[in-house]
Amino acid sequence: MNRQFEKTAEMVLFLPALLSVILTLAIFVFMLVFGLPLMKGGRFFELITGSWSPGHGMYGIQPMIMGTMAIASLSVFFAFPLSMGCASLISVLAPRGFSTFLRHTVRLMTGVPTVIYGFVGIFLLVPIIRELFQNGSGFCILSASLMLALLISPTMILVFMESFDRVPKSYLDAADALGGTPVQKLVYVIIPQARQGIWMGVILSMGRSLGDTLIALMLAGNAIATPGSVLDSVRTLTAHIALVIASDYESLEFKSVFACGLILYGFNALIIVMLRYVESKGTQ
Amino acid sequence: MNRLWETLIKAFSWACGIILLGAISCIIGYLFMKGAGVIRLDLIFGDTPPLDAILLKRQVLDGLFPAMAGTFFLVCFSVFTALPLGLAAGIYMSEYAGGSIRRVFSFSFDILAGIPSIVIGLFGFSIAVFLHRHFSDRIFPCLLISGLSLAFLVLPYIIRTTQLSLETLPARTRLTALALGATRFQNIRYVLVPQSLSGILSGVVLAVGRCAEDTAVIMLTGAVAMAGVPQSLLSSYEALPFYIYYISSQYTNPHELATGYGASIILLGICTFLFLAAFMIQKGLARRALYYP
Amino acid sequence: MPCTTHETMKENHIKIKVRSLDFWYQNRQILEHVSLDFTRHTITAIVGPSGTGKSTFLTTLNRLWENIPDAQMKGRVEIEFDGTFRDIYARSFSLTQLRRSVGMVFQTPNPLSMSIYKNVAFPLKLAGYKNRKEVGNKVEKALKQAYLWEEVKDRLHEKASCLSGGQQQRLCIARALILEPEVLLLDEPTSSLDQNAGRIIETLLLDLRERCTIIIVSHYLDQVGRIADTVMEFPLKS
Amino acid sequence: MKKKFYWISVFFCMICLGASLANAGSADAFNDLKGTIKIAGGTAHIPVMKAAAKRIMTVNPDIRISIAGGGSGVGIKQVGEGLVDIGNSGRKPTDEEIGKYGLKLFKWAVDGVGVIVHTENMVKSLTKAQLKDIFSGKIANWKSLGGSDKHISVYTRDEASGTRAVFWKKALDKGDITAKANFVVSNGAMKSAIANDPNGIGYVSVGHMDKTVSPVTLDSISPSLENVKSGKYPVARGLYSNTKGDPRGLVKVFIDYLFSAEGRTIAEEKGFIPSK
Repeated sequence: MNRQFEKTAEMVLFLPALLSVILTLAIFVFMLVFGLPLMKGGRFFELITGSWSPGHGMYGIQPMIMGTMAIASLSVFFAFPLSMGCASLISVLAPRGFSTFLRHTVRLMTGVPTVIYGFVGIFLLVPIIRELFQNGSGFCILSASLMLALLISPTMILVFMESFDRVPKSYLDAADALGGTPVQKLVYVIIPQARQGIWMGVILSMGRSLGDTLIALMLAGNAIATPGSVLDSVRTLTAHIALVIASDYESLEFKSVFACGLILYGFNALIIVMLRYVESKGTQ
Repeated sequence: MNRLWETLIKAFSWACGIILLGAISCIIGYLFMKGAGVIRLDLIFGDTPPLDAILLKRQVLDGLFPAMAGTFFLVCFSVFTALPLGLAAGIYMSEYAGGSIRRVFSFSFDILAGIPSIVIGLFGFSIAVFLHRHFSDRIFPCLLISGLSLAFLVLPYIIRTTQLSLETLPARTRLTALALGATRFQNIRYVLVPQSLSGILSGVVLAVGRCAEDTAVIMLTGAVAMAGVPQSLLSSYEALPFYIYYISSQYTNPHELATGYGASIILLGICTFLFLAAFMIQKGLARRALYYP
Repeated sequence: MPCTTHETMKENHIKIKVRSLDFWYQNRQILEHVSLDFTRHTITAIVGPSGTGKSTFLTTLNRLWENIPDAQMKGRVEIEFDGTFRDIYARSFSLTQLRRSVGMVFQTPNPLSMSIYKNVAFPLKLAGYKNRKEVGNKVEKALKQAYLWEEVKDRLHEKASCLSGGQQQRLCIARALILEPEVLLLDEPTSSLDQNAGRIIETLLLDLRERCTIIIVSHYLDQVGRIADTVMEFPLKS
Repeated sequence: MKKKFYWISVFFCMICLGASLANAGSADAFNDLKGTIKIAGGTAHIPVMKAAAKRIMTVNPDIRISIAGGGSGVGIKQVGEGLVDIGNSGRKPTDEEIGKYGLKLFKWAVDGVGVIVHTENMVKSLTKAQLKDIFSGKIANWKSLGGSDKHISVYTRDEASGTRAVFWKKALDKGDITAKANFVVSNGAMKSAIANDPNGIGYVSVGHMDKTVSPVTLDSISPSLENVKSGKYPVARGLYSNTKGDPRGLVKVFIDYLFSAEGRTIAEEKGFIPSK
């Protein structure tokens, strides 16, 4: 009887786990099935390289892919040095009190709602960008990536910090014993030792910025054009979903939303695989 | 390395710290500067007496109350849906899963955790359309669909926190009850789960924050500009983050814009409160915060 | 170990028979071909340098090693219950029954974060005892056997963690005794305690010899001299 | 313990949701009625819908009206699919749409679509040809139109928008809209975007125009209510509320309300021309 109960308990715990796995697959399958009409007959290539012009029967999402890439990479480009600086400050350079203060602020920042970054961005950042560059509306790649950089930095800083703190104390003592300054310790000992963590932080943040909807939707202008400069207005895959969801369910336009979903799913899977790869390399 | 370089690196780090602090204080300062003036009771209740509104005797037509109520019901529904599933799956992963099942499941949870919320929203939306077509025409994007989608969104976090809290228990705690003749399940129920409760709870509080904050999912699955306090799981609803998003582009007069700032401050307050609560519950928060997209 | 020759002679007094036991942890062999006998109502001390698999050996007697990842075992362990030797690794043998008949006490005291009373009564709860009065009696008896009753009888419902280290360890012994095990395994039970607390536990063990077969892993040769009837030195030489 | 807490909380939620169902009140045509009306679609309609809904719900708290945007395409599609009770559109549904879903059309106001710029912009009049060149991206600087030397930011709406459909057909003569144009999701959003962007140009429902933006005359005709009413301003359209089949019950009362004296006053207040 006891054994029977144990078996049942295991089953009861197993089913939700299985359900969650099925859910992961179901999301993929849904995107695939709904997006299929656009991709049939080898048109997938056309879809991801073509441009968008529903009036002319063109549903390519290449401009959105480019827009997503541009915003995501630019935001990581901004966030990376910022995060390195802050993480170094917190782990090594700052006096204890300030370091603790900064550490708590960074943690707290991970809890700030995305929509608030977007809201303030519209009324504070966009006019500044518009006045500063005198070119365009201010709703552009630059505005979105700056805000996004601020959004992803806390995550990046926390990962960096954790990997800095994991450097064995004996290494640090060795550097101290040789008369190294804090900066030398940072540059020659900590950063080389924390390489794996730094990679993981960058990849993780890249994933977050690829998947973010609101900042791009609210600040990037949503124009359907392949970007030429950072002051151009662009539309990301995520914003495209949010904007086109409202159209006719039968239309090919609507189906393109699922192609976007599929590509975002793919990006995500790629990010996870990369994370795992970096992680496994580190533990070897 | 000469002195110049050292000074430069130091200066750079300090500059980064100051930029980060400056940026976040700018954002919050700006919000309060613009919105502090409207933080009054009538921001929430309009001209309806607060007690009547809370007891649902009268509708609030020009306050944030319906949006706050919508967010409250949404959070309750999705967390209570995700909690049993997430707990069970987390326990399974930590205590039972082994070998290839463990690898496959864990990979799949990583994927699920990383899926952009808009894609989850899209999934929820298509489920609603699918159900509407094939089952009942009473189903359309609504509180139920949003709640389920948000539950899908936070499910992997609850699984991960549960799993992590259980796995980090020291071996001696793990073996105590077993050595006394506890079965595997008794050990989980009487020792392991109670011991890791604080870790699990702080994860749950973070999940609540995430449900309250998310906009991308609900904008696809049933949040609307005006709906009043939701009457049932099958009705449309208003929500705080969606209201902020909506006002940001569609305000028609300065007063509406000011309520947008007010709503932002309230949402920020709620999220900060939840975050601090989670922090209090468990200090070793860093790891989970990393998986907070 | 040349056990086979004496087997018939000692058969009547033997409680545990271990035969050709091999143990690996993470593909490293810890125990090789161990064959041992343990005599009933005696205290057997296992001594030897650390890393020779003493603690591991204890866990093969109550199958606790099965909860340690990356561990593997081969061999046979038989324990005498009700006059017959039973293979504890046989499929038909209930694991929980085994753990209830073979108690174990660890190096560091590990009371659960609940009250003193609940800690001691915990194994009864696991075994499904419902009668409150019976549980109360058993708790009292176990605490008395562990020399703890007088010290805690007035504060049974306080947290176990406010007891001293030695008291906590005796609490763990009481907890192990409450199901009246026939074998008691102790893994360096005094090594985290001061000398006085250690001495109390030694006396206690000598007393307990009447009730069960005791196997103790110990680092202290003087302690072994004071209490052990038999001494086994690891690593075993075959 | 935890389980108990869980169920208590669920129970509490249910009570809260349930409690709102059991109230009462009364007045006017909505007397003794209760239920829900779901409205979605055209964003030009939203101010009128909101005002009407507020009045109705103040008088009768048992009625729930939910209002969502999305655009005319969404309104037509959702009412056709039965997802909402009333689907608004800022363009006349096509015959195909009417036939496919069996829509009933109620045109309760006339509206125009006018071009707007920032109040500080010196350009106040454009010819149709200039307008087309601006929206197709051929003219990219305000200087050549008599304004300051600033890049023009074009704002447009998505394909589901009825305002866009009307503007594209009647003002741009179905000409191209540049791919570099910024997208906004509603009439309200268009107005606030232009109000904040000194170099912006966009088009919005005449009813939504106010002091925060400047209207631009098109071939010397200003997009005012009078000109729309008299037919002088060419970019005019009706505001429709559509139902699937004949409206019944609460929905019918609501549509009737839009045509009542009170409803017409609301439409006028919000800057539209109520139709008979």
